[in-house]
Amino acid sequence: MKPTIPPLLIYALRRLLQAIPVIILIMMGTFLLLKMAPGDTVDALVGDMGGADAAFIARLRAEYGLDQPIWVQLWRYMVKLATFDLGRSFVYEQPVATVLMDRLGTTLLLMATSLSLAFSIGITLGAFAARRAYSLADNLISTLGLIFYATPSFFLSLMMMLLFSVKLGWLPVGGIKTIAGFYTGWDHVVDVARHLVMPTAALSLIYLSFYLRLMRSSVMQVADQDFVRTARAKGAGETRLMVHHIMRNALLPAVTLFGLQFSTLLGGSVVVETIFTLPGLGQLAYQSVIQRDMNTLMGIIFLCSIIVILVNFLTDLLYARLDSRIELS
Amino acid sequence: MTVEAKPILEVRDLRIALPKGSDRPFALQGLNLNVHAGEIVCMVGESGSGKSLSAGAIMRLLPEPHVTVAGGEITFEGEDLLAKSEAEMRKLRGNRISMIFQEPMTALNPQKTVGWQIDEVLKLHMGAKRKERQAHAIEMLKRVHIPDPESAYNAYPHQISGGQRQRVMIAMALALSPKLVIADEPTTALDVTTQLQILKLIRDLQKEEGAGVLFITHDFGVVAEIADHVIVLRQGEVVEQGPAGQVLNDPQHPYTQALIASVPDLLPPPHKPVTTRPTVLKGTGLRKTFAARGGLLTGKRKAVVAVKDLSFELHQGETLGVVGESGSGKTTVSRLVTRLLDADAGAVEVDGTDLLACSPAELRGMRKHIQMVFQDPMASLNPRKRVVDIIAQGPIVHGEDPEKARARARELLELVELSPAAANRFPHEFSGGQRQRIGIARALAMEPKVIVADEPVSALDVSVQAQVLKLLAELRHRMNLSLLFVTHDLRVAAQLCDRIIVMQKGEVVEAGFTAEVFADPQHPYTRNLLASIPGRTWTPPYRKTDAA
Amino acid sequence: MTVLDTDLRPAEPPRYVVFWRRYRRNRAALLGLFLFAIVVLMALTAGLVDPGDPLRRAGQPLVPPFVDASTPLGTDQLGRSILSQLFYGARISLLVGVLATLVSIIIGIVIGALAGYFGGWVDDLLMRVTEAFQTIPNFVLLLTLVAILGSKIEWITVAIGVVSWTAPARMVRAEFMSLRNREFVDAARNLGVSNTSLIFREILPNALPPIIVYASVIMALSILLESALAFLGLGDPNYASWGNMIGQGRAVLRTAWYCSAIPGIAIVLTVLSFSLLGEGLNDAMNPRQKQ
Amino acid sequence: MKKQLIGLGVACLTASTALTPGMASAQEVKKGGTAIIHMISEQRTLNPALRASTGVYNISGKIVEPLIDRSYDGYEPVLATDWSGSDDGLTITVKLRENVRWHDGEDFTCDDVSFTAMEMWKELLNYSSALQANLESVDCPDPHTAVFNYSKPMPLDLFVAAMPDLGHPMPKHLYEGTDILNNPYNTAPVGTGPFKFVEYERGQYVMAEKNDDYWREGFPYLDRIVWRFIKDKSAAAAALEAGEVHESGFIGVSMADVVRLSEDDRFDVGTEGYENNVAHSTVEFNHRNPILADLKVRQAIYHGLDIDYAIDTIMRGFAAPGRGPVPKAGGDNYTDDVKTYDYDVELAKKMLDEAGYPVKDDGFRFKLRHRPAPWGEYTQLWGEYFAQAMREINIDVEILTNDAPGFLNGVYRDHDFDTANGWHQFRSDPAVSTTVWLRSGQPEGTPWSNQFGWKSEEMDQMIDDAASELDPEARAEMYHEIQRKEMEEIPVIFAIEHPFISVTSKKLKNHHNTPRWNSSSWYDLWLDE
Repeated sequence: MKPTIPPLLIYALRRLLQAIPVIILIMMGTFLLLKMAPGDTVDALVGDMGGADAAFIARLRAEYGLDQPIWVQLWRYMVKLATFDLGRSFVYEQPVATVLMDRLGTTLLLMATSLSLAFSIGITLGAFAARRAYSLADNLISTLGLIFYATPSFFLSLMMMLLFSVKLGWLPVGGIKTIAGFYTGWDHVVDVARHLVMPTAALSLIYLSFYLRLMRSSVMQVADQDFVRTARAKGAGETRLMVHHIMRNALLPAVTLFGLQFSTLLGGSVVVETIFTLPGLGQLAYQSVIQRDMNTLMGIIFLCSIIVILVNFLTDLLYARLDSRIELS
Repeated sequence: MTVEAKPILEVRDLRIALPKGSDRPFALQGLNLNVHAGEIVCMVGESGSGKSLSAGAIMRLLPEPHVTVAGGEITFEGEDLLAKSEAEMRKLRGNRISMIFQEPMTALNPQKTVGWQIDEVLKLHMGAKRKERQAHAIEMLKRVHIPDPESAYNAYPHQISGGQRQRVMIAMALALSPKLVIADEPTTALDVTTQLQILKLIRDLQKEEGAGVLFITHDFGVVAEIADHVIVLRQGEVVEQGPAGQVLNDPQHPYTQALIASVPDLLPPPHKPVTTRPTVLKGTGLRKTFAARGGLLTGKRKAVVAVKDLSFELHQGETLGVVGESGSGKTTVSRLVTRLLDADAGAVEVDGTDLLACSPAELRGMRKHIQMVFQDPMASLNPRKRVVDIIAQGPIVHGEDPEKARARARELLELVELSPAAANRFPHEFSGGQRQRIGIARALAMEPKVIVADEPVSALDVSVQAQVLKLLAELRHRMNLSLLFVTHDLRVAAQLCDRIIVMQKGEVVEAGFTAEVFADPQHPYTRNLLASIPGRTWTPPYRKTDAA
Repeated sequence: MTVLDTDLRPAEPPRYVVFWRRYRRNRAALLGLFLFAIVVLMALTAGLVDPGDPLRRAGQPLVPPFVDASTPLGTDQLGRSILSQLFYGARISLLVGVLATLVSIIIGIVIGALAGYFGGWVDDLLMRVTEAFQTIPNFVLLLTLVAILGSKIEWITVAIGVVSWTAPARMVRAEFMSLRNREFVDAARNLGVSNTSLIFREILPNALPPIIVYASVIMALSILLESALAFLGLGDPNYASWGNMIGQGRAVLRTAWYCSAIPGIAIVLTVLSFSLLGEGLNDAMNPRQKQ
Repeated sequence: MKKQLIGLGVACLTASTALTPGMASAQEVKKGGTAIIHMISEQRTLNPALRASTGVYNISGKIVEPLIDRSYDGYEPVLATDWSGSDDGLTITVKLRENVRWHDGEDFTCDDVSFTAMEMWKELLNYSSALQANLESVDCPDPHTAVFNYSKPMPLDLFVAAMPDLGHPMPKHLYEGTDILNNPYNTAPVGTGPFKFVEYERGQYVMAEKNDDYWREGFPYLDRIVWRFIKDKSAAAAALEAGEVHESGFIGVSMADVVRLSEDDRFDVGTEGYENNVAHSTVEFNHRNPILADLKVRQAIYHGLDIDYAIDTIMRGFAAPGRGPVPKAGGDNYTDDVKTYDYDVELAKKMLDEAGYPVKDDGFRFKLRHRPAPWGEYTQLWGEYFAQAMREINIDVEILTNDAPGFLNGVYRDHDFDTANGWHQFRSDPAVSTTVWLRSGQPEGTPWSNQFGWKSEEMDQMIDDAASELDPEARAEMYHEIQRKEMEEIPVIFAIEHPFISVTSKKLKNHHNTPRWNSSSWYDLWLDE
């Protein structure tokens, strides 16, 4: 007999195999798409420098390999990618992997805090509103949710910055840490946290409203189901119903959404990172588009695909853990 | 009736108000009933009669504030339930009054183990230690005859069968020896053989415990099987009540009489010489295996054999019944024969042409010869289309002039006894029986050689069922139709079919003339099936109405 | 005696009446409808409010609201009337919202319908493509598309549609997968109806209600996306749009708050109206969810 | 207020008369502290010998010093102490400062100058590579003398004028034998300046600290300088107000905030310190379009532009109308004796009628596809103003917006435009980067050069002659002629000349005291905190 492989591993391998064509599709698509854009990174560079002469421009283009036919460039890129070599960033003149790793921490921190805040608060408020459906509290929460949803994040960011930084002076305007503050240990943590308050709020509110609304309808739907009636007929009180019977079932759609939202969040962080000068991947992506920094943008998208696929894998596992109907082996 | 002891439950003049804009102001108008210890009271009625809401009122679990008790009294062991606070009610529920629901799949929390859910009742009301409670729960599982109670204790609801789930519900309901058990259609979703076992179980346990049972059902067969006392409800009003024997065999109210008369009896028609007529539909060596899609972690699951080597012949003007329980493959047969599913092997000849060998274009042409009537009158009509278009669609697809097709559709509506004025309505404006008539009209519009009817009456109330069956019988006679009739209901099969095929797990276990099979079943499975028909010993007294 | 099964119930009022009755039960949805009507009205009457070019110089730059009668809501940095830009901006916002939504829904329906109806390898292939689109952060893709196509309003609209189709595609696919096995589809197939007709005539109309409800979400998101683009300076300057107004107005946010606050509020209210509208539609089209 | 500012702006343009604001002579100098400077964008490199850009100098100017810098009193020796040219213009001899050490302790010598000049200035540095095209070699007769040998005459004036921007020596010992473009020191520069490079966090900041071994005794005053990258102008203004940033240069906040902060007594707001960095707002024509090839049409368009209004609304008064390719900051090379075009809508319409473009049924004469440069708020508003103004004289304008590469490609390579607007930055001398706007024969795809399809052999000749003229006075007169000719023919409208604007916290002292202050070394800057 074959040695038994843990089912989790088989599952992970199977998912990996499914993910590879998607990633290849994404990478080739993005490459060709970017090549359709007018101008290249040398144009952007020359624009940044305030001009250059023709020979200089031609030499740079050859240096970056941009004088080759597109198919040659694509082939070279994909071959390198196959060995996980993301190439060098034209703009940062560093290996793309280094550039990305510099930014990844900030972005992950921002996304993790935003998503977990949005998730936990949204779910709590949504469940609360659902249990008091159509009451004053519900209306208040639902209205708040709608306003969070309808307010553009950049508008919110500017308003918060005006209030909390300029008028009240409570929070720093931007950045990830106090530069030349040289904080260490706990002070550093507090410092970073203070810098993240506003960006996190600006980024999470719209997602908070998503979870709030989803959870509200999900709880109301589950509360109508037969097994809740059964529990009631057993003499269970409202708290018990909520904790043991409704929440776990109502959480399932929210968990699914969690996985799907990860990449949207990265897009949403472009604007917020730009306003708050956070050195994250969102801003980097935007800059890379504008500067036609092919390798960096491709690297971001590659990294993002991997993160998204990983997050989806983890949410699936979480889902399977939460939903006993899905068998683990 | 004599009053020997004080009843456990007394309901006096109970009235339940429906929200504004409903079709009637009260769901229940003046319900009176008593349940004594050791007695099973059956509340019978068709859908919309208010029987489930009365159970909700007793448990104080009505969907307030939309539906409320408008008046009356509910007294349980001398206490006024309507006056109790929610906290007091919570102490009663599951403890002294308990309830068994209809759908055992949805009535159990899918995310908790069976043991946890039984334990919840004990935790809420018993106050014993965990070990004790677990022992008690396992003991209860044993009492409801669940094989291997220890492992069932740790199983999730989806891991056990439907019948076992209902046993778990019963174990849960009886765990604390309640004085009153309310059972709301507890066997409706179950196969006939399982149904009989569950009914027996309820009866036995109730005898042991001496509890009073309020049993809600729509099925007179079940009533005959289990009831001591019967209450007949119609549109929220009690039309008749009395001891079971009296109501079943000598109903006084015309409604009761009509209902009872609608119950098909188990006397098959005398067999006609159908086998000598020409064959219109012939199935040979049909086989279908479902390769189930991959599970989350496992990749592939075991393939399920739905139909294994099935052969049959249907003659001109004959009705051939395909009978079996769920999972027997009978529905797959109806889909294979119409090629809505592609068979893995075999042939289906309609008038000598093999349907399964047709090209897509030929198939579309062939389709008009073999039409189908579906099970679910709700799902089988496109909700976004007008009735006339639904009926005329087939002929139009096959090249008929649209105007002519619509005119013909109106005629067909009359043929199925619906007013042609209904032609421009949408399906949701019709009752279930009417929709099934529309479905029949749609099939007839194609003037098919064969009609395949897949459980056409199983979703209907018994009185409506009788009327639709009558219509089918008449049409068959008038138009010389050949019917392949798929059903799980042996009573219905007995009434309509000339010959039957009995299926079990994809295989034919017995085939023959209906009367012969019923009179002398050869296969043990057939015997078991026939023996499980609820109320099989009871023959409805008279057939005053005009059911076939 | 029992009621004869063949007696018809009294005829129901026409569908739109039933629809309206259900819709108006939700007061918030009525508010949404009211707001939406105002936006539509603004779009329609823009030509009446200001028959000229909303981008022309209408007065001194940076006049505050309620000061000059000829520019009731004030002027921006280039002396353009905020009121007329607001009215003409309603046109652009609605146009972007509606057309981008149409684009995304149409792509979503085609892909979702094919994947859901046929299943198998078609489904696998289309779902891989959908996943690929879903994996790329949509705003980054949008920025890339705008970089390629330029900031013409037509292209912005198409680009927004192109980055928003995955959710409707998945929804349509799920609806199709559940509907394709419904008996009425089998019934129609059994009548000899072709695949194309089955997809578009039988299944699609039944799959539409949740999509229509979701369209209100896409519409709201489209307007937010357009304004975010304009905020980054990638809007189309040939048209007055609310996003452009905010994008330019934020430079003078501290001294002339009204330049960005007025269009900002317009965006909030419009997005709010779409989402309330969506809830009302949901209540009216899926009545079983209520109660 | 506004009028005052205009006065201030214009006054400062005449460099020598400007007083140094924030003069600290009365105050005791405080040593130490960290100055935090706002940067709106991030450059790819910090090596000023590879990239000629104010964005690079703004940071690297504190770390790497040029041979010669500019002060309000003229050219000031930095790493060079003296310079002279031969009569034939073929050699220029530069004396180098002694006892100067690189931050890593090595001595600064002529070898460094020679290496940098030949390997970077001539080969890799934008603009410089054209300027130094005729540089044959740099000889080192002794470690502190550098002799530049040219194959064609190089005017000493031009050489000196170019040196502050294009004359930064880099340490040979760190670059020799390496791939210069990918040398890690390009983003971690080693120089001789008052501050030493510490770290560069991409997207966040660059930090430099005091060089204790600086050759100017007792300098610098500051302990540290941090450059913070803040892309969003509103956020930058907020950071200034919150005290998180001390200075924002190159119009790093929106014009509305410039005006607002100028009324805030915590800040000095002004145009001082940019006299060497003046820019023109341009309107560029595509002469391949026959309508625009017609001089009358171009003149009519010029008459249709209300330059004063644009200065008032867009630049809030911090600018002056342009008078041809050389700005006032051009010194002797500048003249205002040129033809001008007043704002006159009726005249403009009349000229267009005469040119044969009457108003058609749709209310317009013709349509122009206009590309505004995406260099932020200012150029975009200019583009929209242009469209607004053109519609007044019945010319329909469609604005095509793209990001930077799209714009540069669309205008300078594909020539897919009718009109465009953007910036031209003046770099001390017209020969460095200005005459390429007028000289024909520029290779296709070179941004900020004559890609307009305009060719005048007369102009080409004038430009070539001026470039090799050695006599300063004759040279100046030749540039005056070029300006006059340009204003006659208007191949490009140099519509507005504007300096940049800084917002500076009053805590900073000795700021903006040189004509290219943001690019200078800040050895005497101090912080009153």
